[in-house]
Amino acid sequence: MDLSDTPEQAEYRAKVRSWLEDNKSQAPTVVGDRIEPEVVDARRAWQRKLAEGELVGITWPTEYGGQGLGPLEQVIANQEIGRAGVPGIFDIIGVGMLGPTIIAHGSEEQKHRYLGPMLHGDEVWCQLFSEPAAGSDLAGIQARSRQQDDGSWRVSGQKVWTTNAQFASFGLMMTRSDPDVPKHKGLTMFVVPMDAPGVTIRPLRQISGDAHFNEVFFDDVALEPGSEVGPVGGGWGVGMTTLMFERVTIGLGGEGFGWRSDRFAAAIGGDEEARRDPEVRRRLGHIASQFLALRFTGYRTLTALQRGQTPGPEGALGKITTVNAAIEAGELLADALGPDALEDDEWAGLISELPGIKTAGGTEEILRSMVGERVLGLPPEPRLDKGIPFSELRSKEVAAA
Amino acid sequence: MDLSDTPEQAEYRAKVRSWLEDNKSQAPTVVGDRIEPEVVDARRAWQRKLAEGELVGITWPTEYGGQGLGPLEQVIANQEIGRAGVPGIFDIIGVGMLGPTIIAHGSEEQKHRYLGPMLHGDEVWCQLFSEPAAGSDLAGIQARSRQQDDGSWRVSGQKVWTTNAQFASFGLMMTRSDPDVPKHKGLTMFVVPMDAPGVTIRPLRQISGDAHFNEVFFDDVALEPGSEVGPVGGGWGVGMTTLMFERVTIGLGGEGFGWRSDRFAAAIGGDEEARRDPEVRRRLGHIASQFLALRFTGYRTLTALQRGQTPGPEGALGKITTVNAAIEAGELLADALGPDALEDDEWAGLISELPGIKTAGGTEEILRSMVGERVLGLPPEPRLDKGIPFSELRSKEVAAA
Amino acid sequence: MNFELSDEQVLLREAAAGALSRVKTVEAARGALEDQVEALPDLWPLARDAGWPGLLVPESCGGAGLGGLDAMLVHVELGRVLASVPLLGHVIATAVLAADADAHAELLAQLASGERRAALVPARPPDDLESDWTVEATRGRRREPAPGIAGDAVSGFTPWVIDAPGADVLVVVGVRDGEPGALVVEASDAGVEVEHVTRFDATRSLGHVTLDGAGGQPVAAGADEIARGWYLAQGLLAGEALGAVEEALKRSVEYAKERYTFGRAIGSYQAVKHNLVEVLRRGDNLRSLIYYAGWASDSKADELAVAASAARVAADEAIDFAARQFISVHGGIGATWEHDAPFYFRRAELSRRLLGGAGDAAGRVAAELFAQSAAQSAAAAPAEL
Amino acid sequence: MNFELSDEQVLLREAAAGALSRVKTVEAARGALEDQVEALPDLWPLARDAGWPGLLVPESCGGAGLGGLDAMLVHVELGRVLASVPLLGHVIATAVLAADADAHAELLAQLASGERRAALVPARPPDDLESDWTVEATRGRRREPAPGIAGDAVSGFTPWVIDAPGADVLVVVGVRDGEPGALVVEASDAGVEVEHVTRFDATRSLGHVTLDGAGGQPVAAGADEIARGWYLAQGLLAGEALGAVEEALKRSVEYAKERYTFGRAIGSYQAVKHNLVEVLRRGDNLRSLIYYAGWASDSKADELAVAASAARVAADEAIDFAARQFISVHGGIGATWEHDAPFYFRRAELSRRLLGGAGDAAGRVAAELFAQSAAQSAAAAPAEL
Repeated sequence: MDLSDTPEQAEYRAKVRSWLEDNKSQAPTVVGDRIEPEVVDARRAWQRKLAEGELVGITWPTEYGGQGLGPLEQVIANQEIGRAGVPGIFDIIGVGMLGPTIIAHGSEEQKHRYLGPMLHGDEVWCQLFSEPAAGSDLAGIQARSRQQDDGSWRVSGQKVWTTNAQFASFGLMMTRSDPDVPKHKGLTMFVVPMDAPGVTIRPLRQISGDAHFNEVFFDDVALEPGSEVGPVGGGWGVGMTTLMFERVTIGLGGEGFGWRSDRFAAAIGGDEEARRDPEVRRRLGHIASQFLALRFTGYRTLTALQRGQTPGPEGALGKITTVNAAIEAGELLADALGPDALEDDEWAGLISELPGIKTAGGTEEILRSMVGERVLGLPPEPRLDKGIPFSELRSKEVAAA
Repeated sequence: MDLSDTPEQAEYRAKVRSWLEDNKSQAPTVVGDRIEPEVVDARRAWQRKLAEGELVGITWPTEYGGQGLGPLEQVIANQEIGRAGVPGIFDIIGVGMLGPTIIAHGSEEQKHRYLGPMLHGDEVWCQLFSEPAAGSDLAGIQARSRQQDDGSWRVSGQKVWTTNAQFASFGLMMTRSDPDVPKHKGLTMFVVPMDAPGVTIRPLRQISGDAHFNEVFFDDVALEPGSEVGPVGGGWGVGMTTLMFERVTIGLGGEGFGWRSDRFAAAIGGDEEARRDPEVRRRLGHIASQFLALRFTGYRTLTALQRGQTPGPEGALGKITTVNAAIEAGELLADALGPDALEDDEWAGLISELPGIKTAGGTEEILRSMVGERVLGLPPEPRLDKGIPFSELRSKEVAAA
Repeated sequence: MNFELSDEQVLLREAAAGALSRVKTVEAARGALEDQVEALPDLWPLARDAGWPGLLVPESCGGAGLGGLDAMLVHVELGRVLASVPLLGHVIATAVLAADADAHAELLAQLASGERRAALVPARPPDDLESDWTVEATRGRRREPAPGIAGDAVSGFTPWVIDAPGADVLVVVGVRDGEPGALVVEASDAGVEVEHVTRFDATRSLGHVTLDGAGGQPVAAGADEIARGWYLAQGLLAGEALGAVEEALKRSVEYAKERYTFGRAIGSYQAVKHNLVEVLRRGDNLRSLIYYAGWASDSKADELAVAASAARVAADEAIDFAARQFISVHGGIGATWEHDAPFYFRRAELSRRLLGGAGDAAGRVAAELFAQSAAQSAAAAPAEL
Repeated sequence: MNFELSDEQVLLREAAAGALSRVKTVEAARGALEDQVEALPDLWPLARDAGWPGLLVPESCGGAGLGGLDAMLVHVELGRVLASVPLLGHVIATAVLAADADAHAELLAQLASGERRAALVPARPPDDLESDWTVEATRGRRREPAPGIAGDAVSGFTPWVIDAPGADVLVVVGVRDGEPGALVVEASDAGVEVEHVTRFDATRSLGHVTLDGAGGQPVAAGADEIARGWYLAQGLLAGEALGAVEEALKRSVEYAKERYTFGRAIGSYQAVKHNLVEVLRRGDNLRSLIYYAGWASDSKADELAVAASAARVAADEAIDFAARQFISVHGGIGATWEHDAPFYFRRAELSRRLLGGAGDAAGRVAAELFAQSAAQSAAAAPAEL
């Protein structure tokens, strides 16, 4: 076991560090996670700068403007960006997940039209998968697409939990193009211009009062022919690619959501009574152990990635650990510091947003079932929706409600 | 709200107390929960004495030797027996559950043959329901009964978790008389003499090393005609009656299994460091709150019983609380007192037997599903065994294993 | 032996539920968080109409002369709908004042009618490890001595006082010559400052109270009568929590029956079902402990400390779990302001940190057990000189 | 950057698993609990054949000169089958002795070959709140000063010492003039008494060690080198736990696929499935932390305290949960001696209470974090005289 760089890695790190040293004065300062428009503009400009420095699309193929490097170089870049105290790329969803999906499934025309501006932050992207009635059960989406006689499409429906929708030029949208086949089979993926007539974006306020997500409404939005990504009826497979890249992006993203035990320790240690309370100490130690486990599980994942393995479903365990440890941390901080912590600039988000994050990206229950079946090989639940046309399933549900 | 006795109850209490005062010198002393044969003999003799004092079968109809009184009189008697520091009846399973089942479903002949000796402790009874492959899913039992041409029966199979089998004269046994109908329909209940040829009893050692349960094997045991309790094929309904009386018996049984917070407090308070540790205090307070909740839920249940209501499925919540609070208590004691507590005469049982008790009488998961469906009205799991002949289900399982 | 509500108590509960059903309290909570403070309706007139301000005021002073359990039952209904009525602090203030009813008959009559509003500025009673009456710090775990009473004046600082903002009079618990004492001060007195600190849960009114030689009328009350204010507060907070838990459960169950995923109602999945049963279990235990606390408050004063503290422990654990389930059963939407669940979550998380919270209450239950166990050992020991 | 086992480590692990597969260790545990103490096989010859006694002994003294991670990997395999080999105490004793290898070269050679057997009599290193080296009381939470060393003699009492019974030499950690010290004493010395207290888990050998002026050879080792014995013990206990967790999971999963109830394999129910995934999750986190502890032990000594303590926290929580699931997945039969699960349960519950357990280890993680945080504040503060 060796956490130090190989000579090649050390060289890459030095190169990145030196570029950042030379350019970091141009980086915007980031305070908290509020996303005002002027902050977004500055972040996008900085992404453009990073792209010039070859620090965006590090794992993308060179033919699409990437660096053609491996996951470890991505991690080294992330570490150096963190060390320099500057923000990273703004459009993580585009560069980390949607771009790679288009590289894997898009037409040549789509690749040449979209990938460059995405990489440079000129066009921000958003992911239009989840719906109010299709979260955990993603294949249950209802947003409809219908092909017109001229080959163009019309889409209608509602998406939800859409990060960056309000800043996005394009969205990658999963739709149901054929409701009369079983639910995984009638899906088609599209590129949707977010400024198209009929697209309405509405912010969704979370428990904390911030609005990191949006609802997006599509009212008979016209899409030109060739907007499909991947085959018509093949949207499920395209979406799975996106989710696989999501796991990789998270796997490379470091510890949790930037919550670090040393920050908790500093906050609690400042209160002498709390610092000396055996229960507080044990709870903090327990929480810190989990964040440490995440860090070193991350190194193991990275080792596997480096050896060319794709991250497996057990990666979901990391999300469960992260969210639950962070919830425990919020509880401890509020218990140790009192009501004041609930509205604290530093901790309010941790305390108030976790209950929502717990259900984002698949509820914990869905993740546990998935890991139980795919990693432990336990038998699945009886499925009542297998092989039944989607339209029939829907009418059953409507009747029940 | 009023926890004091009505004048009638006070009078009954005085009568019981006075009888106990006069007779308690004849009671055996009980140490721990070991059940050696000589202890059993003494306990049975004392049950006979209690029966003379009208303290056995308090809620049984008078025509079968009972007192024809209500649940509250039973509780008063239990309280006074506890207060006098003497043991209660030995054959709780017989008097509390199996006798009432025979009263409800047995033939007149059975009632007159069995109830008297049961009440007086002359004949101890055991309950032969669970099987190695049919615990939570009781209707899955496989022990077979076959009627002979002369009307007699032959039974074969294996039962498990049988308390008191080694002291019992008779058992109430659930069997499968017809495997070719759906699983709840082909069951028949029998009275089985435990000394019949072909009955073998083997003690089952638990984690603690004690053997409170037995396995019982039946090898082509002959039963005379008329041994059936209730109709042939009606065994499921008879068994449900037994389980309903089990809930009543537990409901009247007081707090948990005799685990009391004041005992935990005394044990922990004896260690000055443990007593002053904020975490120990909080854990103890949390545990004690749960035992207190059980006590006062018990008073609410009793009030309902007294008003003629039957205990509902929510009674299962009490079992969940009891077992989990007791497990927490064992954990706390071992943490506060160290390795010594694991083998302590007072606490070893609490620590070592709970994991088994957690699965006894229906696993916690089964109880939660039952309460969720019957109390909250949540929809059931999809059932894959509905309406399918038992023999067909079995061959599916055998194929899978 | 009868351990259920009386017919009168059932009526009291139903009347409370009925009165509150006419106010959109959760919508008000949402509006208030969106900085439209005026969105919070003034529910005091509703409380006055219902006679709640006088619940614990003796009949001789124009009150209803009811018991602790009755007050808890009203708070169950208030908690169910997150009603923002400043009743809790008022009720516990009248409970302490009632110990010296003759001397404060006129004030009690005004408080009973709701013409004036009071709040108790409480302190934590001593336990087996700490001999002092204390109050918490604004932030962190530190405890400070309760305000000091000298003559007819009191000085000190008590933060996070429930319902202090807007109260006309404050019943201040403090220490006089090492003994607990209480003093009624006018909130408008020059020596009294109440900093309104309501936040996070807009429906919970809180104030930091600073007393600088504020003059007042002494309340002749013994240590137990003063401590009763603290324990009643625990019981009323537990009552509020029960209402919120039951509402969260009801709505979670409704949704779990309607919402389908993978072709089945989500309530048919064990993961959802078992968690909702856990909410039920915690709520059920809480209800029993509230009955215990109410019964102790009215009939068994020496068990009030353990009963009310146990109820508080169960309350905080139940409301936290229920609020989180309320959110997670509803999936992502349950974590947005579109939905009511976040307001129950805010209620849960703030209330759990008031007046010591479940941690202090659990420690108190243990303290009472240790004290009993020590007393028994002492009683069992041979008498010696 | 590479954070996986080396090929040599994989071989070491496989060899250990292979050697142990030839012994019926769990059956021996069952036999031993039935009071047939002779049922416990003597596994020391097996350990000698495998070269484990010399794992941490320098090559110059005839050992394998391997690292902490290697020792942990062997303990994972020992824990997997509940092997009753007195290796843990021996390995940590050699680790402390190795700090002064030249002076103890002959003894180390004997220990490396397994010709003689050692045990460490450890003490808890100081933390940010306690400045003393301490040992636990026989019962309860009290901590006592570590044994006192004066000249070449040591006196004191250290209970619950792992693998002390039958050891030929004891490496005793004590305090000399306020500084930590270590002394090697012969177990047969008149001033040494080892009370064999193995019980509950028959596969775990424990002794209460009383030292009454026992004479010995000093070990010239610094505070960090002595503390390393304590932290390695935490890491090895964590390793044992990981093996037990993985075995419990494997067998629980097998059974959950085979056993049917209500017409479905029980592993298809969420309640069972999600709990087994929880065992997997805890085991997986534990494995990462053991790698961290091993890596720190071998390459990053200043993180050993936090790494080994974190591993211990994760270990105790994982093995407790895994053992209980092992029982409950198997229904009633899992709680009887017919089944192996109870022996894993006994292993879990006893081991969790040794050497401070998860509670002390978690406190230690916090202590290290607080100390770091204080150091950073101090570093950030302007230098002043």
